[in-house]
Amino acid sequence: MINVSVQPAPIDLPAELAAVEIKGAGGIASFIGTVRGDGGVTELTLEHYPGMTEGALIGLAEEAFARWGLLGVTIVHRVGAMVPGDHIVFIATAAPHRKEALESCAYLIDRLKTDAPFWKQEKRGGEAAWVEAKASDGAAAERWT
Amino acid sequence: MINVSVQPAPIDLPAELAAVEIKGAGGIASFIGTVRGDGGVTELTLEHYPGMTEGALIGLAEEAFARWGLLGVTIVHRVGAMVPGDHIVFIATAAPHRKEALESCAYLIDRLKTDAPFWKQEKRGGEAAWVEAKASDGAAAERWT
Amino acid sequence: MQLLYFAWVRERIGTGAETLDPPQAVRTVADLIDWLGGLSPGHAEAMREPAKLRAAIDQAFVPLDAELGHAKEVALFPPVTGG
Amino acid sequence: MQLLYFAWVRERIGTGAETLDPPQAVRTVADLIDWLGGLSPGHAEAMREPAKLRAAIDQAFVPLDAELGHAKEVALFPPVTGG
Repeated sequence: MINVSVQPAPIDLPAELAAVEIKGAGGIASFIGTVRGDGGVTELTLEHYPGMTEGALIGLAEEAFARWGLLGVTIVHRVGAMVPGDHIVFIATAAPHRKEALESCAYLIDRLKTDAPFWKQEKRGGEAAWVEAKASDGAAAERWT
Repeated sequence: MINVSVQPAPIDLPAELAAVEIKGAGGIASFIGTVRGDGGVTELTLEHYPGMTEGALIGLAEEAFARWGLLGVTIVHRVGAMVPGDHIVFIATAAPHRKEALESCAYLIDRLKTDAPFWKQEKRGGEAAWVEAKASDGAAAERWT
Repeated sequence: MQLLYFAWVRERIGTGAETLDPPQAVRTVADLIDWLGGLSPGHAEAMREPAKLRAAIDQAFVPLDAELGHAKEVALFPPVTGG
Repeated sequence: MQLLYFAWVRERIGTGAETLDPPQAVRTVADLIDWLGGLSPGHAEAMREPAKLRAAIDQAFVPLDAELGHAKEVALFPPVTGG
């Protein structure tokens, strides 16, 4: 079961976590990415490419589903304005055994960082700046190929 | 912040997840182990070594905390009688960045499987049988040393 | 051809979408970037450093030397930073 | 000395805890397993295959050749299967 959502609304973690629990799953791994308040960030805005974003996330989910023999995959990514502490992304994978759940969850967040069309803008007080892509994200995505 | 619990009560996932969210964490990884109903298992009973169990889990949590520079670690392990679908164990790690959160979460579940004094007994209909340790668990724990 | 712009590419150009009809000589994404740079001061500023741009044709990432072919929708944007 | 038994070790012996005073010659965990095997048919059944037993002295895992020393609490059990 694949569940992908790109939404301005806050992520309902308990509901999303409950939804990915599939009868027969022995392990459920999840990852939550949050807005960090360090460096004086007061607001974070996520822009995306409607249509392509959903397609990219479904593609990644299907790839992980097949590669690790998963029972369930959920990817929820928030867009729009957020403040420190808010959840940006929630990824959860359910598998018969823990290894597949843990690996596929790490895979999905690594690949999402380079393969899905999102852009972050940070506000520090009145100053807005687009976040630059990190070389380490490219390296992290590469290790799965 | 380290939070360890060995309890007969069901694991309150939303509360535990919320508790591990620390101001400043950029990533929170978690793992849920559940009772699998395959192979005709109707009930699972977890026995443990009171006192030593808590000590072993706190030891593992402290080790991960230091090794990955974590901001928070939660380990909740249920004991007593459970049925398929119930949550046996919940592990969550909070870190400034995703890599540390994901790795330390995988580390903790691998090490918990070999380093904490729990024993599983499965019931299939009227038949009770103690679960045998898996060689693969030993190998999974070894890879972190 | 539908052009879409995101993040600072959108901000510099001053719009997120426009419909344009590039000349026949514009065969690749790189050609398109070059041609767009001549349209206005905002376009020039956005297209100034092609090495900092990424592209998608009909919602699939492509390298800048990709042929436009019969593309209906071409998007230009900086490297992605989601998650 | 406080002896603790878990899982099928406990079931075979018929109790989870007992206080015993092993003779001086019992120096290691392996010696203890050997000695316990002579106490009752249940103990004999539980201690029959030492290779399937694991041990902890004062709540720390030890190999079977570990010296008992001044151990206050010794636990015997099968390999752990939590998580």
